[in-house]
Amino acid sequence: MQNLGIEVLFEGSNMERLLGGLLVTIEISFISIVLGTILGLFMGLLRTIELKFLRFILRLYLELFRIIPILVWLYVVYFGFTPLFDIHISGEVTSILVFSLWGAAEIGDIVRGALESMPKHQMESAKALGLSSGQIYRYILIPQAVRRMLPGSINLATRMVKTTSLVVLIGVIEVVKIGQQIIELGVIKAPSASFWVYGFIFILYFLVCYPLSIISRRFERRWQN
Amino acid sequence: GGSESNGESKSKFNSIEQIKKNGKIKIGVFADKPPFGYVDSDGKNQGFDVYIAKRFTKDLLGDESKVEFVLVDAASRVAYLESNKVDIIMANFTVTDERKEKVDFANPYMKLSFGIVSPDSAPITSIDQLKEKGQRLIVAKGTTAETYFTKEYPEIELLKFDQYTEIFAALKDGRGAAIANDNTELIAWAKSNPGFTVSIPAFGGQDTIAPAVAKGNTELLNWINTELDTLGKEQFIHQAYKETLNEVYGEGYTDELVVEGGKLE
Amino acid sequence: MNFDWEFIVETLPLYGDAMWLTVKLAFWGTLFSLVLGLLFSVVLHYKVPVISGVIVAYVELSRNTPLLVQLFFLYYGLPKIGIHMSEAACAIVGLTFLGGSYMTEAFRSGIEAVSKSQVESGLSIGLSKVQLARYVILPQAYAISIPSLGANAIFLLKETSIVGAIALMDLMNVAKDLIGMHYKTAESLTLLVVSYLVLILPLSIVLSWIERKVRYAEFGD
Amino acid sequence: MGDSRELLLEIKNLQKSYGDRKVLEGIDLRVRKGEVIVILGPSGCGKSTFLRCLNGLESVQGGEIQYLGRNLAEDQVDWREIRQHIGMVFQNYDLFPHMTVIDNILLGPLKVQKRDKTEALQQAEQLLDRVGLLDRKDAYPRQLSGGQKQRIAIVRALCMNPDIILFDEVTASLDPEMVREVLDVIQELANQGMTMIIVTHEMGFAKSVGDFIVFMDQGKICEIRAATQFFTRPETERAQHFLDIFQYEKL
Amino acid sequence: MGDSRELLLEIKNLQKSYGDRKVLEGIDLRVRKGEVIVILGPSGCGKSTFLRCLNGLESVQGGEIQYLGRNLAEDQVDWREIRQHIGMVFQNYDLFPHMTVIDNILLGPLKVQKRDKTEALQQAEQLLDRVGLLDRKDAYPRQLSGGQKQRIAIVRALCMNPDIILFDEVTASLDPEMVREVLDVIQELANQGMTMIIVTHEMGFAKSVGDFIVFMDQGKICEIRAATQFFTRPETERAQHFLDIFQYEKL
Ligand SMILES: Nc1ncnc2c1ncn2[C@@H]1O[C@H](COP(=O)(O)OP(=O)(O)OP(=O)(O)O)[C@@H](O)[C@H]1O
Ligand SMILES: Nc1ncnc2c1ncn2[C@@H]1O[C@H](COP(=O)(O)OP(=O)(O)OP(=O)(O)O)[C@@H](O)[C@H]1O
Ligand SMILES: [Mg+2]
Ligand SMILES: [Mg+2]
Repeated sequence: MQNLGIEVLFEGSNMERLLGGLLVTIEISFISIVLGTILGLFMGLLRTIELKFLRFILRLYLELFRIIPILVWLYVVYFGFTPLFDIHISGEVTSILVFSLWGAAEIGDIVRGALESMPKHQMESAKALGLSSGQIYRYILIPQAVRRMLPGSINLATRMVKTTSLVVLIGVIEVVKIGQQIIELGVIKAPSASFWVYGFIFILYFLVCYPLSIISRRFERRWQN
Repeated sequence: GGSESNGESKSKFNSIEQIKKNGKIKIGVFADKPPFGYVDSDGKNQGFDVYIAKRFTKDLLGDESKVEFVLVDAASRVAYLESNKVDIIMANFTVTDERKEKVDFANPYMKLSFGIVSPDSAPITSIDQLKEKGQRLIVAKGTTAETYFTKEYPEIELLKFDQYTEIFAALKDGRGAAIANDNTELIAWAKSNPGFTVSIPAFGGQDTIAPAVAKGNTELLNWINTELDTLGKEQFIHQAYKETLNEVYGEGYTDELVVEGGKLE
Repeated sequence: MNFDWEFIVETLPLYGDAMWLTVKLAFWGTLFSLVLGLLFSVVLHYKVPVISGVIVAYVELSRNTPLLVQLFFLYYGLPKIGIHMSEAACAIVGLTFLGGSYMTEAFRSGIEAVSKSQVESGLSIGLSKVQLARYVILPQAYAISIPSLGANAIFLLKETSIVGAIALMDLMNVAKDLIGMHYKTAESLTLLVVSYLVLILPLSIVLSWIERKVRYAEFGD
Repeated sequence: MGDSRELLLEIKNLQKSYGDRKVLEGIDLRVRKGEVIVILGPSGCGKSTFLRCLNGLESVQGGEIQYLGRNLAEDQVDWREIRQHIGMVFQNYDLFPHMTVIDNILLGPLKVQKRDKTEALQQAEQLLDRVGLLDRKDAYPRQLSGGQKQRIAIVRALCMNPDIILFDEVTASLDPEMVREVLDVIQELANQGMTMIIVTHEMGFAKSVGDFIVFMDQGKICEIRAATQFFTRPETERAQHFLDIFQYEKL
Repeated sequence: MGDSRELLLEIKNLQKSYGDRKVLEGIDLRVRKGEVIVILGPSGCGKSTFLRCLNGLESVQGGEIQYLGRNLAEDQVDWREIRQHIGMVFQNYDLFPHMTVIDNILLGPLKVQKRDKTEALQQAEQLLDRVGLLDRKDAYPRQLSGGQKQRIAIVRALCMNPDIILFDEVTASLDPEMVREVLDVIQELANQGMTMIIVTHEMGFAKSVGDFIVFMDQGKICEIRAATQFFTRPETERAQHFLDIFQYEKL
């Protein structure tokens, strides 16, 4: 190993391509988070309704995502849905679908948690002022719940970004896949390419996720005071 | 056979008319199997399969840029066809009976058999060597080589990867004693990787490689067969060999690999 | 959809082996993570200079990168600088690298949840620092941490679904392999999902039972 | 009880259970305009539950709550409307933490009573001034001491212009000085003729502010007497026993 | 102060700051064997901080704490040893929730003092009996009421056979009946000659249990007087003002 091999990162359009791959990762996470949040808000509100059957269904939905690994879900949807339901979806759409549904389940749980963690007497003193249920949600519960939700939601976003690394395994061309292509081409010229490329991707992920973690912790701390 | 599709699966593939209407055809190729299918450092698809696929596109849609290459891995090639994620698979797809049950193969454009590549420092010259304890044979998941060894030599321990990138990296890192795969693949790789030799060049009979379409897509299948016939007249596959494979294999292998006009001699 | 039951019966032993491998990897990964977590959390709690900083950096790095990339780096990257590990070793090291940080956080929040007044009333009856940790802080921290430790164990078990990427024949990889060889997509995926349910569902039920017990009963019976 | 004043609230044979457990077993009480009624009794005897029933926070299993010609113990009561007339202040100074003091106070008048903003603001400021907290009107609850929060909670209830205010141990989690500043506010309300029902454990305050003392035990009213009489010569032994708890001189 | 009794603790010019903020500014106090000293004063005046300094829970910036010929304000004090002689009970009944009552009590005697198990157990049971909780000895803290927990906490401190016990608002978070049962225990200790320093907000109790009242304000001692004199005729205006807070009759 005369040369370090790190040059492989800067050869041709390699750096550009890797960053482009990262963008795919970020795009998939972003769309999923937005869709998941919208769905999840509804789901969270539904989960506070005292209806045994509804609660059971929504709980089951959440547990299915908690018990079965996301990678398995990606596979099931990607390869299983077509023969079953006769629909054709690409790897990207599969990932967005799976991540959004997963996000909805988790956000739903965060919303429920936030609403239920609201001290009971907040609700009562709002009632004692004569506010209607709708007004209590609008002025008292939801504004406070949103604050409580923030750290958990951002945390979930971090997890989603990390989990998007799996979409390479269902053929989506994102940062890891592009890394593999670069390694393959560089085999002769840069035998140690895999060390540098995977190391670099490792750092890329860190650079995306770490700021999110920090923000989430900020909110958490602020909320505690 | 239109009778077996029973109408219910009619939407499982695109008709030629549909493809023309869309103005693009989706062809599944490898991204990591030079010189047959790979992505160059500018991110463009290149290779023998790709070269032919582009020509198909040009003849079908009038412009070779109307192809959308879908990068597939070996194990999921059938699934890509079944779920209509591609119209044609041209990812060095070896024709086997099992696969014939799931997809429809057109006529071949290439032939090959299995080979084994191993490091010069510890060459594997007979399959029996692999039966020894602690010797692992590296294969790619979903390849004919995997099926062959699983069936014929269940006692050999296999180390299975999704990607071609990974099997070669694994051999280099000393994770297994040898790689078993299509010999074409291995010859190409060994040429550019000093220290490794194709120590068993051919075994397991001769196989062919052909474009595949979704089960029942007779229309597209027929079109491909006609196209191959036409291309045969201008010796197009030979040209493809010259453009993409020559550099790796040299002239010497032309007759070993090329199938012209869709017909074996 | 016609199920090929014969195929299912034939491949069942493969899933059995894979499940066993999954369990083994998760077991060692969790065990080592627990050891790391306990060690690191105590170091963090006592704010040992330098080492604490290193641990904090490790925790951040581990929590903010995906396991898949960690594994690829360990498996394909490290040999290039002369570090070779077997597939299983890579998987366990990867799981430990990931799980260690989660367990550290779990233990640490357990320790922090023991109130200051508990510590003070321990001090006021003359307990030494070691006695305080042994009789007052750790027993409570441990009980408080149990739910998150359990959740982490399940998390690690689920994360093993990725080790197929480095050629280990875990559940995920077996299913994928069978699909690739026999094209029995529906059967293989069904077996895959069922295997994970069989593996994780009981664990998750036991965990939520423990969690409820800890939350509502606090201590004792 | 003085008969001269208008009868505001009449409770007859009120029954309340949680599941099988009877918590209130036949409460009878009449509250006239301007009266200050203090409820005393050991922990768990049902004082809070009683107040909560009057405010519709708990459902009732039997009896009547007559208020302005309506029976609040019946099912189809519009509690939202009633609660504008019967205010309540709780132990845990339940201001809404995400709103400023003035927003807390104005929420009811503006959103529930749909009153004019300028007019409501004017009243709120006047009331804040009366409890000495006008300068804190843009503060958030977390920036206030416990006693200040509790005074704001009282202003919030007052600003709805209720007929009656219920106070449930509003000083239980406060330091003595703060207890005093809150109780001073309540005392002033009493002097101005506000009708109030007060649950408290501050005997001195109960004696000084109450017109009548209602002594409860185990879900029943044992004794209703004028405050001055109750503290010097309670009728029942239980009440005497209860009062003894607060007499350290007898040790 | 009575000079006849042995001097146990002598605090001279004690100084304590948190950062720049002076919290105790020169406290002087002598505690003789068998004396009960009650510390009164407004919130934040430094009462808790003072007790915590005596127990080594806070470091001290100046002055002396003379105890048995040693100066506890110096650096190399072995607080573990001292704490066996100076016990402390806190506001939030801090029993260890994962241990039974008896294990809570025996932890100190067995692990710190390394006493014989039978002997320690015998003493613990005797003390439990005295506070009327012998039958609860195998219960866990969460199965006890606040008042019971606090009585156990006192037993836990007593079972170390300390020379002095410090009480910091031990009844502040209790209901009145429970306040009484805890204070009764402390009163009994006083009658038996235990040396104690008590911080409380219960004026009646302070008057009845204290030999001397120490009135603090803003980190200083304003007044030390015999309990009976303090409540009838406090010397300083500040003390008078403080006492007024508890007088509702004057409203
Ligand atoms: N939600 C509930 N479910 C069941 N029982 C309850 C509930 N709320 C209160 N109780 C019981 O009802 C009884 C009366 O409670 P309540 O809170 O009215 O007493 P209280 O007189 O206000 O006591 P305190 O002085 O401690 O506040 C108690 O025995 C209590 O345990
Ligand atoms: N850890 C700390 N850091 C900074 N300041 C503190 C700290 N603990 C207490 N103080 C301050 O020291 C002063 C004295 O506090 P202390 O708790 O001793 O008062 P106290 O007399 O016990 O009051 P209370 O009656 O409310 O218990 C207060 O002004 C308080 O804000
Ligand atoms: Mg109550
Ligand atoms: Mg204090």
